[in-house]
Amino acid sequence: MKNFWYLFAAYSIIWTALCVYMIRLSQKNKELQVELRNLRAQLERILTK
Amino acid sequence: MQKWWTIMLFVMAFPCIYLCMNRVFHATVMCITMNVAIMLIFLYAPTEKMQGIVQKIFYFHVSSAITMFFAFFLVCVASIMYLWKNSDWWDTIALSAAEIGVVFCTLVLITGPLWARPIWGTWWSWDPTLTLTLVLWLIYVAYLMLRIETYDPKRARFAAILGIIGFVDVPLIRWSVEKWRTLHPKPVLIQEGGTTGLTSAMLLTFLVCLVAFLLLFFYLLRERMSVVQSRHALEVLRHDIDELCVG
Amino acid sequence: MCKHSNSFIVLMLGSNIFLQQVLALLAKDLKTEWRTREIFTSMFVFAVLVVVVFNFAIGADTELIRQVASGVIWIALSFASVLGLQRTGQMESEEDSLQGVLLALHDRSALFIAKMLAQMLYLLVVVICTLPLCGIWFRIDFLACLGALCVAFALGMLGLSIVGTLFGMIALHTRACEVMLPMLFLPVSIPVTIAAVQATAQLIDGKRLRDIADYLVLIGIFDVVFFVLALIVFDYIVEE
Amino acid sequence: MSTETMVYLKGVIKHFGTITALRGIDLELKHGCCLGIFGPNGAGKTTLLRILSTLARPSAGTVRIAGYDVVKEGEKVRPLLGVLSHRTFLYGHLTAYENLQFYGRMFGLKQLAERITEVLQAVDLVTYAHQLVRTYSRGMQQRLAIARTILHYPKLLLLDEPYTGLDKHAVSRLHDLIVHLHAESCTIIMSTHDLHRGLDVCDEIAIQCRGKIVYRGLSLGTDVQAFEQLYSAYVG
Repeated sequence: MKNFWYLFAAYSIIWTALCVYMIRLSQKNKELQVELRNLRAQLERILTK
Repeated sequence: MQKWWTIMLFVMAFPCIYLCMNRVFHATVMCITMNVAIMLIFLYAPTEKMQGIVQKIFYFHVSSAITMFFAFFLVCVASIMYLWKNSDWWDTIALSAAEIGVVFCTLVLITGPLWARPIWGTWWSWDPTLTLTLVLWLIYVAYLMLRIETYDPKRARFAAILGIIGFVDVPLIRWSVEKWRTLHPKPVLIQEGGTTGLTSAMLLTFLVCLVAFLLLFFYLLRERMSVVQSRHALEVLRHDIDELCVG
Repeated sequence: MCKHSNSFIVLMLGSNIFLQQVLALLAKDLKTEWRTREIFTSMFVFAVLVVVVFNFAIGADTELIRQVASGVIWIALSFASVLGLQRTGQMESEEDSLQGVLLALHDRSALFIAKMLAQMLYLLVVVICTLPLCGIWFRIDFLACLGALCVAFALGMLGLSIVGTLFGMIALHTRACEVMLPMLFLPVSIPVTIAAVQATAQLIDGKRLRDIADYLVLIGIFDVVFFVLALIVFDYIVEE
Repeated sequence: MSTETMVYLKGVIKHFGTITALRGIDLELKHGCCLGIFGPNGAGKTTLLRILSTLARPSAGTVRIAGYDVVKEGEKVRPLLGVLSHRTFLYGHLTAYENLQFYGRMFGLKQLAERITEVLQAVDLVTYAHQLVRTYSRGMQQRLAIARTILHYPKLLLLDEPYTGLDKHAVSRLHDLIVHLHAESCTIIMSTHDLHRGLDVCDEIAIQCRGKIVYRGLSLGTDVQAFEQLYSAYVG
């Protein structure tokens, strides 16, 4: 069990990196979807006017 | 060399999975396989006699390396199709695959030395695969630098060309690095083994882990592509609205 | 893809229009260069600077310098060619004359070949001027293995100029041209640099041409692969 | 080869990323006719001329010049074109003679020396033939660019804002040159946002606004006021 810390470091790095990347991606995605919905609504309003 | 091709062919099976799954189903399957992989690695797989527990980094390290290679291969194919068919869909695949490829490449470059330190005693040895990964990292960071700005077809075309050239360069880099490395003394203990000398249990864990990583890759690809597409749609919408206000 | 096949046929036949245009482009580039000699001086001075700085960095130990000499020469060469590419890029885009050339071109790969040959000539002149200096500073007798050295340098420079011209054209159209060119050019040209450095190092140690045959094969394959790839891809670079 | 219609455009659309520069241009031009395209800045005049001169590819639609499709048979179309753009396409470190010699060799002209002197006389630059173009004034460079445009006997002249940066003398000289070329049945397409100049040279006029041709008709001769009302009617 002497090199346990290297193992722990490797796996923790992989996990944190992947999770951060995934969270950032899904956040950006949600944000864009919301903005997209607002703009579409705005477009409808202009067209119906 | 055939080892690579067998893995590549096995990995080819995944695009069809990507097409038939919807997003939520894909996410759940990915989570399940990932958990199974982790349980297998830490509970089922026997610890290697020579290297001890630290050998378990091998599973994540090599499977992310294979996913990285698959990502860059996908970038090359998507770039060729984009130049030929000139359709935006292929271009978004190339961009998303490149970005995820670079993420995995960074992971490989971090876990590689972490694994090498206890076994070889040095953080970095100019081993052919490690050097090749480093050079690929440089090339594809340049690819992303080229794509920083907003959507511009000319830049996309240049990046596509770099995507193709970068991948065509891989065998040449590998060959030259291999020749060059023979001049350096071999690492002291054990050469960083590929999948040779793996017991059947380890091989099973490795395969499950590889499947989990590929599913993860395609999930990320799907996410990243929807980000690119919605950003593109946003711009078109914003432009139409300006158009209407002005018109 | 049929468009590119005709450029190969034209290439093979070397029909006079294609050859004529390549020569006209080359004559224009060399005349401009001869008049101002800007590109050559900047490349030559830069190469000499790199060699001198490496000398100071490595110190006076003659044995160590002999081993490092070929590496230093090739580093100086690739960075000098990066500088040269940027300068030619700027000259080309001053009055948008690239558009004028595109209008007159029968087949666009002629422009690539002309630019590549021009870059090759600049590198050749830089090498001819810096090699004697390196011979003196590194106390290496280049004359002993001159024949083999010419082969190695010719192949290596060809590889550098093919990839360099291709990325020079790409960087020309992007905004951050100064940053993009080295970032694109240096990683991709790593096989050439490694093989060329090893080949020159062994030549300096007195090996024969046969001993470094496989390095030359590697560079040769690199040149052929990237020449063909560049011809196919070049239309997409210049196309609006 | 001198087909009836020299230039034929159908549904030409051009996108730059998300911005649409041209929204479906339909144009037909007889052989030997001189068309003046007028329109505000940003109407897509330059984009249209770049597509016609094979420097840019249309995102959609067909473009045919002298019977050749511009996208597929670009090589055949280019020797027929004489393109004059905002930039002069000339090399500062070469003399006027060397610049024209380079372009002449590129087009594979026979009796190059005579043709160069002939063209330089047409733009009144013979005395400066052996001076570096860098030392030329803006007007002289523009005149040399015009010389370059007509060097290889083009069938179709594409002039993008030819009058910009020209002094009084150069404008009248350019004017005579266009009339002379027009007489030699050379088709000319000229785009400008300057309503006064160019009106008297053109046989037909077109008004382009925001990527579409809004008006196409015969020239009103030198009657500038009528044209101004027409222009403001369409462009607003």
